[in-house]
Amino acid sequence: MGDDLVVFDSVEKHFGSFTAVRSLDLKIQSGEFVALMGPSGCGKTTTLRMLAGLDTPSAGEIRLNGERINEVPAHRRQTPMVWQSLALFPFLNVRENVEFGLKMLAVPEQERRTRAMDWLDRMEIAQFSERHIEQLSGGQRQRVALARALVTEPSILLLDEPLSALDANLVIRMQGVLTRLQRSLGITFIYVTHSQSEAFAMADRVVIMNEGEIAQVGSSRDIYRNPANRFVAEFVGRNNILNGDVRAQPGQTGHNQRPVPDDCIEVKTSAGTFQAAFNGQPPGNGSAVTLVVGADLASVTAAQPDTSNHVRATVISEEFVGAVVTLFMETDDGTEFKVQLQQRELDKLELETGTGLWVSWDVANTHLIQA
Amino acid sequence: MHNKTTGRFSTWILRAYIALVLVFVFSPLLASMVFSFNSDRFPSLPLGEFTTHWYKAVWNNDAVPEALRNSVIVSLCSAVLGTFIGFCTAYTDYRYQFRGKALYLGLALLPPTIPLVIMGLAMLAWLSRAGLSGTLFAIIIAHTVMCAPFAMALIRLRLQQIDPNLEAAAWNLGASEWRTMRSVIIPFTRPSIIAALCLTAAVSFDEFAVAWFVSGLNKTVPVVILEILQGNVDPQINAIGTFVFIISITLVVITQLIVMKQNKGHRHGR
Amino acid sequence: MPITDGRSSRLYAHLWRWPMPVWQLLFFLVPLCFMVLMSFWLVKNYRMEPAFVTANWEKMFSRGYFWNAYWRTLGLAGLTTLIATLLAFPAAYALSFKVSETVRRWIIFLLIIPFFTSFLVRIYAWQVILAESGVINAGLATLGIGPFTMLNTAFGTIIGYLTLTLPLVVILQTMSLSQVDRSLIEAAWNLGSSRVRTIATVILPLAKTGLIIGAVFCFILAFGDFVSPYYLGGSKPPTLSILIIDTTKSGQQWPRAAVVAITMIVTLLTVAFAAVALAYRSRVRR
Amino acid sequence: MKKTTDQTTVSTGRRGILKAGAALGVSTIIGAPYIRPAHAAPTEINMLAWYGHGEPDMVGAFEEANNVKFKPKYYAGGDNMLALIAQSPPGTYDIILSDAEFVQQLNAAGYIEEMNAADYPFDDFVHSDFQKFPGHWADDKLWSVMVRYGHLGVSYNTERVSAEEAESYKVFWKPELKGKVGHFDWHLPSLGQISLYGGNNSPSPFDIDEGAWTKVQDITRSLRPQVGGFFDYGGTFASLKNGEMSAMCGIGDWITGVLERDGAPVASVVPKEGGIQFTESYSIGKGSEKAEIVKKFIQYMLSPEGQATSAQMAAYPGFCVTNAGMKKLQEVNMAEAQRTGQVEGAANHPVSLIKEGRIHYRDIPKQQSLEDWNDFWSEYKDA
Repeated sequence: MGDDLVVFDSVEKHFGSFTAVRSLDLKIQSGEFVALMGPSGCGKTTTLRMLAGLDTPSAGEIRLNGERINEVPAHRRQTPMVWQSLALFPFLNVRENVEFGLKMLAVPEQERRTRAMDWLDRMEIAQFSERHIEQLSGGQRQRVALARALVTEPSILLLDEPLSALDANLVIRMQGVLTRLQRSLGITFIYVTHSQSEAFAMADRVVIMNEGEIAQVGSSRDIYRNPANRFVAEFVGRNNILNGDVRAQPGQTGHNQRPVPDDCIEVKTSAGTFQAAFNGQPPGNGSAVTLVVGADLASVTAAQPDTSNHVRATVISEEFVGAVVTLFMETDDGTEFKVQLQQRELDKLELETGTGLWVSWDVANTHLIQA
Repeated sequence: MHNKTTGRFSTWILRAYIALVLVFVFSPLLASMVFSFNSDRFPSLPLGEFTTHWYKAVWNNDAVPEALRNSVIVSLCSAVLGTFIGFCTAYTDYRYQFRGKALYLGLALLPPTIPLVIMGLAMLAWLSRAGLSGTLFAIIIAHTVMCAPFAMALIRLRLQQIDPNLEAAAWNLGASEWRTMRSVIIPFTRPSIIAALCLTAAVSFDEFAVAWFVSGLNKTVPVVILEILQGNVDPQINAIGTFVFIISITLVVITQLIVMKQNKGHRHGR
Repeated sequence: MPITDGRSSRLYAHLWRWPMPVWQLLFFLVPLCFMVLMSFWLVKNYRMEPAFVTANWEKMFSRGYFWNAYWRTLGLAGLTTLIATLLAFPAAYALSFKVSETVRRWIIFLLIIPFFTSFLVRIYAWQVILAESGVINAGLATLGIGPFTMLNTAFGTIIGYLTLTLPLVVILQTMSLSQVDRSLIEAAWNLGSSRVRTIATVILPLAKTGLIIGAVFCFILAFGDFVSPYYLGGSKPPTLSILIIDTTKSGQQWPRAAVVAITMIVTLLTVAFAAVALAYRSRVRR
Repeated sequence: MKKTTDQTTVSTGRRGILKAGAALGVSTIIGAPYIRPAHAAPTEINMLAWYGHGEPDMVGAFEEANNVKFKPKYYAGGDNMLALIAQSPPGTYDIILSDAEFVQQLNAAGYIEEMNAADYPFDDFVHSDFQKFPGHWADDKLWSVMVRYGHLGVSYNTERVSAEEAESYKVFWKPELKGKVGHFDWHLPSLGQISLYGGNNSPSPFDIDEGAWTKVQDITRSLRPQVGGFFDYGGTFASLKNGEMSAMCGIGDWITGVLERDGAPVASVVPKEGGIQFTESYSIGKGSEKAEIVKKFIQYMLSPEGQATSAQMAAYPGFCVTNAGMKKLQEVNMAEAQRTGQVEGAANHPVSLIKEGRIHYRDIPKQQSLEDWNDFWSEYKDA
């Protein structure tokens, strides 16, 4: 595959007895916006740092443009990075910061200045070119950091949680800036974050990591709707997760004395027995499985619904974000359910805390994870 | 209400106490300045007449310009060497982890705990074996040993404030380690380097015990002062002292201004 | 073609790592070790001869004046440390909690100034101030008091030690006190603790490490100073540092001076380590 | 001079000007000696001496006349002097002023060069003893030449101690002087005086048997409660002048003489028990490359001018050793000559005092080792 810009081939990284990254295989193509996501300590930053040459792999090979770069020192890699702390040089002004990379490439002074000013212009901060870093706001600094990294026209840009220090509104604006930038430049962005909203909003492909290994690679939709394992399902926010074991195969008689439909199996959990669709070979009776139901795919009604998957639950609290409401509910056995619905739907229910309601969801929307 | 008045009263008492401490600290300094213009050879109250005689005596004292020249050479050299060594140590401590680092830092910071008389004794014993005693070089060596820990402490404090990613950011942008040292670490620590140079120069300029032991015939200003004190005590000491004070205080003021600027920059950065 | 950076990187690291150990080894550790070696040498006809005899140790350790000087120096330095710590504390407390930050910075600047003036000149000035016909007694005489003998006494010595140490102790204490979280102090007041109790139960334990470090520096400086006991104490009776100088002056008895010096270093390091351990232990307990 | 100017003109380019500017800048920073104009840099002569011998009042005229420059290192006490030489590389000191009793040791250790007796005016010496002073000659070879001397006795504050009281060392034990008696911090003169007080004057206070030595130690210890301090040269000076000390053991006119000139109420006498003589002699340092000019300097110090200068030395006075010197002193400063008894028929004429047997040359202990005395002194100080 000539199109693979970056290849991680069985890469491992140990710090003493601690394994930060184990047996990592990952290919990233030119022009892709890839997000590396996971909880802290999952190895995402180490992966990025190995690519930048700031950490050396303990085993395996990293290839850039098809060439092994394990031994290439950081300063010869042309893999500029935007840092969480931004790491702007406090003793240089804005323009000098941007010029730094060009200076290291021995670009003549005049050209350096022109190119730096071009980029400052592009990032809409040209008027601050002679200011000191400490005189800029957080968002402006962010733009300086981007300009500084991009001014050398690299084929790849590494971003290490660059937005984590900004306030919420600014984050949304900067997400737009980054996406547009990546589309217009057509270069590869590798973006490390622990925030799924950032990853899902921007990335073409999301890599979820856990304990040094890749848990799942896929598009935002894939990961959200079809988590490959329980870790991903839990990590990716608003999912209802039910553990249980298979009790009936297609055609067999289910718990409500009716036969289980053809493409379904029946699973008994502590909250009740539910049906779930499956692909390919169904897991045998008695095997442990996990059911995942997106909070936005479940609904609540006052009357008992007619569907096969429903359960009685009590409202514990509500959370409002704009017109979307999340109800936090609990069944008699203590299983927690989250249901997202529109404000206007909620108004119809006229509920108060402690109200009992029916939670239901389609069999087709019940994602099955085999253990 | 009652509590508040007693509080204010105690605040004033405490402020007055600070003033008292300052009086204790500054009375010998002021006294020596006043006596440097006083005609009495063994000054007392009431003061004698105003005179610049002692300054003239210093001016005509051949030992003083030569000692001053020695002092300047010694303090410049030991400041530069001490600051260089201090910088290396501070940077190593900031950047690298290695086995025996505690021992390494212990060695770096040990000299100030050894009394100067003992340093002088050990230095003279050793340097005279090495054939170096009595040379300016001997004083420079000894003072560098004493100065390096102070420089190390100052520069290490500044490195404490550095963004830990700053070096990596420079490598990332194509700067080699050497280049990064030149264009990132040194510019960043420059205020502390200048402060360390001034501080160590001042420390060396005023040091007398070790210099007295190892200097032989090449005396520095404080050694001349000590010899006047041991010999024909006269208020020339005050005149020299006032003069040395002015030189030293210039260095201190520069240091202080730089450090204040450094702090200010740091606070803005936050 | 990838280039191995390992070599230049190692060279780079070593360049920064080695200057200090090399210099300190050659010109600090070796001289100190040589001094230890020298303490076993002989002196014949005013010349030192390499040998391995314990005579110098036996001689010094069997002399009453050595041990007297030892305990006296220890006592004087300890007393000075106590006095300096007690004298400095109210000032440091006031600087930390009773003045504005600008004032504090200025006063600390003022306290730094003495370090850059000749200690010898200040001691000479004290001679003039403390002498029987000096400034203080002349002032007191107008009130019909005195004269008091202050020069050539232990009082004079301690004044000299304090001249050397007090500013440093105030600075170190202030640095440590001003780092104490004010909200803790306010909380203590809020809970009805009196000022004095707040100092004793809240501030002191929090600032303990800094107070101990200040005391250690004070002890080290006072223990090793020879100028104060000589020029203000009349070297009567002598301290260990004066003993060292006397011993080197008289008959080239360097090996014996080395014995005194080594005893001093061992004492200082013991005191310093004990104090640091104390400071550290209290911090852990917290 | 002309030539220099031409050369300067030739070399004046941008570089030359820069260099000159730098040189000027450096010399301004570094201090005056380098901007001194004209003639060749003076020859430096390293001198090891008691305080004051290398000061301008003593060597200025000679320096001027011979284009030399003295670089002095000062010591206090013979043991201190020996220690300083031992620590320095051989050949460091060109000229050494030593106390006479230590010349022997200097010679034994090989620190000094042989001298030629014909170079110096021994015939004119005021006392025959001085021509062949003990230790200065070995195997008929000359190693050191005496240049000045002085007498040590009771030094006291004339407002607090009467002249009659000062006639005996006993005054040191006077109850009113408790805490007011100082010691010059060197064992030889102080213990010598106390030895004299203990009656050891025959043959010398320094030649005493063990019994006498024990007695001297006991007497000395009994003085300890009276003692207010142990002082170096500077401290002795200051404490007598500012009134801290009312009497001083181990010194003489060499300290009080200076203070008297300065108007202080102090004086020194040779008490009835006798006094000690300090004797200062010049030697040429072993391996000195400047032996010729050093010889010339010693000759100058023994010339009438040199002797008169020495007698009036600012740091501390010393008697003339030549008759011509004494005459010259009377010419230039009769008052000082009279004050010190260096006029014919004076009651306190130094040579008469010696001849009357009231003066004993200071010496190193004959029957004990120097270390014994030294050790006792340390113990005494500590008491």
